Amino acid sequence: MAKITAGVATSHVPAIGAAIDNGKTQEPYWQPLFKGYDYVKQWVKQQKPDVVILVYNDHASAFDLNFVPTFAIGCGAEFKPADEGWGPRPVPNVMGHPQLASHIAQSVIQDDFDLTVVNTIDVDHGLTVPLSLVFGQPEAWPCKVIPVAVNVVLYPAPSGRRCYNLGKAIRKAVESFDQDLNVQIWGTGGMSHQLQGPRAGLINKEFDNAFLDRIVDDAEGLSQMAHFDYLNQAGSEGIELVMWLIMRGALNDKVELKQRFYHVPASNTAVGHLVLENK
Amino acid sequence: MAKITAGVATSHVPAIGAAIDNGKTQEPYWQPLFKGYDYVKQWVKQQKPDVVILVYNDHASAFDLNFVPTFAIGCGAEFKPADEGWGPRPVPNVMGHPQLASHIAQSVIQDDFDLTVVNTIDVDHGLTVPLSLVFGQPEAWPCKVIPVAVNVVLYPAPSGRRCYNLGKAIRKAVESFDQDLNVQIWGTGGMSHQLQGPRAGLINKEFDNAFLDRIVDDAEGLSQMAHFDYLNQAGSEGIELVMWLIMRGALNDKVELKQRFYHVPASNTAVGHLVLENK
Amino acid sequence: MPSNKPYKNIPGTTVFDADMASIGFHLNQFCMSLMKAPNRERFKQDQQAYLDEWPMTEEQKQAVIARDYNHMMSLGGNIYFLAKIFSSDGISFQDAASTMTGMTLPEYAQMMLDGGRTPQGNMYEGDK
Amino acid sequence: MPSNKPYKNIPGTTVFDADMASIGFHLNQFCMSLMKAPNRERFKQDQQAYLDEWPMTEEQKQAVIARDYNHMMSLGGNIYFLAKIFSSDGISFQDAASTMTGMTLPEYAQMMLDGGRTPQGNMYEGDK
Ligand SMILES: [Fe+3]
Ligand SMILES: [Fe+3]
Repeated sequence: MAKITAGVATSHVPAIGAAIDNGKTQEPYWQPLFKGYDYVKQWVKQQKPDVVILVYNDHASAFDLNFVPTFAIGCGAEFKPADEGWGPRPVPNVMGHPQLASHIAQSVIQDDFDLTVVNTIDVDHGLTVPLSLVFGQPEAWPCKVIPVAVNVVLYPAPSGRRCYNLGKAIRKAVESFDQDLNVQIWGTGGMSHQLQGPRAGLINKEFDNAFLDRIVDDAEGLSQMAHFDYLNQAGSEGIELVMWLIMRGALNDKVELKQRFYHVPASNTAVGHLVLENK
Repeated sequence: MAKITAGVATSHVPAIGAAIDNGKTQEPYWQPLFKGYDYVKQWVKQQKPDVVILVYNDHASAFDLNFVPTFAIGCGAEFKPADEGWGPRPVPNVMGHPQLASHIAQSVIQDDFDLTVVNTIDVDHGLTVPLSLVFGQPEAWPCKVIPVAVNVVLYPAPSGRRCYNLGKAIRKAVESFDQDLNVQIWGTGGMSHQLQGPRAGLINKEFDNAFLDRIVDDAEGLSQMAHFDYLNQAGSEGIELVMWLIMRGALNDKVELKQRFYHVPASNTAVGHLVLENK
Repeated sequence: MPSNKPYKNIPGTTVFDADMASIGFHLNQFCMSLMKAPNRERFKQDQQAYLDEWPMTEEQKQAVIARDYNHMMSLGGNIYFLAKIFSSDGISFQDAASTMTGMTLPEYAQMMLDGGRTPQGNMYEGDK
Repeated sequence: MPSNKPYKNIPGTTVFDADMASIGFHLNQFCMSLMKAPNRERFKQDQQAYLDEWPMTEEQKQAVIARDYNHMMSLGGNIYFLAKIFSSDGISFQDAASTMTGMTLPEYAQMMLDGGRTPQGNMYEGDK
């Protein structure tokens, strides 16, 4: 049967993608950040996941204000990088896993999670930057990817509690899929940041580090945090951190922390990164 | 404050719309059916709803297989009748209530119903035929309409239990909206029918009449019915009846039955119709 | 895929699940295109050429040309999408449904007037 | 509308809720159109003419032409949609964000290098 073996959390800042694409990762500004991802690059080569369920938010690339799904799962066979105004990122197309994705959709819908099933959507930096951070710049991504897009654009996003419970439902779905697949789940976005208004540039190290502590050992408690607290303390765009709870909910209660990294700044954002293995 | 005062259930068979649009309602085939709607036409003139929350399913008009929302709520100001292959139905555009619709969306999403928020979509016979049955052929529809579209096209639809609970969440949302509005909620689709395959034409009067009984007095119990039972007993398209449970969940536990009507056939379908008032 | 699909036991019925949707994706998207009047016109003028614009299988295309709705459904067509084809042909849901039953239109219409196809003997009665 | 919006108390911050989405709908849809290269070209050639193709208010159009992002946000622009404008201009998120703060680009960049804008004095501390 399929099994979720590990989770990865990472920011998905577009400037990180630009740095990779333009060969700037060893510049003084970027070098300390990319060093923090050396571990996961080696780790994933040993883990050899067959499928990554990649939780991210679309940033007005695939979805405009005509359709705002709270949760959308990509069940298509192939996803192209979106043109976000600069042309599409020069990265390989993302290959999906239609069978597992549909299986997950059917399972969690029957567990009362009202997903929107999408076929193929263009995938923006929210999804492709994590792939680049973890896999580098290969000719083709080395595993299948199931995009799970979460609305954090139009208030209200789903709650942390809702996200955490969706993670549990996804785990249950994966474990009832009768192919032996090594599945990882990644939660992306965040950490504290604000891209707009007079308060642009907000970074809250205390909040972020408490979040990094609690998501490992007290995820249930952390999932109770209200929207207001994310917005107020971690910035208007800090609400993205609810997506990490989908990843965490899909893992065992007890996990092994293999990597923890925090770095400021990447453009306007505090970068956080975790690697968690199921014990 | 806004208040849900009543619910209406009705089939939304496209042939009914064609009969109205082509002046055939007094033909022998149709006359008994339309007689069953004489009551609600008078009733609604006395009720004077400000807004109708109209639960229906899109029939591959607004949504194709690229986007299949489990639940979608239309928050736009205006909705046009869809061209379903015959040209759009010659009925007035449907005027929405963006403020109440958005309020409902925000409320139920925070109650863990993962709606897709849509702005404007073309509305097909699923929505416009009930309007025609209840309001006739006016120059303009006499109230605002909030479309709530439910996926019954791609298996699995949301469960009856899920639909019933969404109804309760919608009611809670309406009651927290601080304008005095007289709101009705309509559940449409069904009753038993099968449009496809060798079993096309299936009608199950026993199932339908038991459903009409139980949705008034035992909705909680009825909401436990499994998908299989709808599909097996009421036809592949009979699954639409789960949408009636959204309507019923939004009403009081105890309701007054003002009208009950059942008629076979309208094209391939058994027509059912209820008018329920909150006591 | 779920390891069991109890609904496959329901006689004379295809439930449109993710597997069917996957097989029929392009067939159904072709059908969607017929919602626009100019496309209906082009399709009427040369059906094979219009179908060849879609990455459908040849079997799916032939089923469309033959208006064999049962066959289209077995190849992943969903009835609401296929409805765009018979709407384009100017025939009703009732007419199209009757072609799937092996009955003539008058026979099917009479069956509906008489109260519809009975559930007796037409449901799955066993364990799920 | 909810009868209270506690998030309006958060300093220097506009939360993009349904009311803002309603006000800014066409502004944001204009922004979406810039995702296509031909549209970016046409916009660059004649901004007013391109904007006039959209049912936006004149105030929204002027805010776009002025690249006044704070003003656009007060008129319902969402930052991820507005990003299509500054991407079209070839400037980064960091550059655009700095224009909203009243700081120069070097000042803003230095603030970020120094660890970002502090939360001290920049959060709502009262009752919700
Ligand atoms: Fe993001
Ligand atoms: Fe329907």
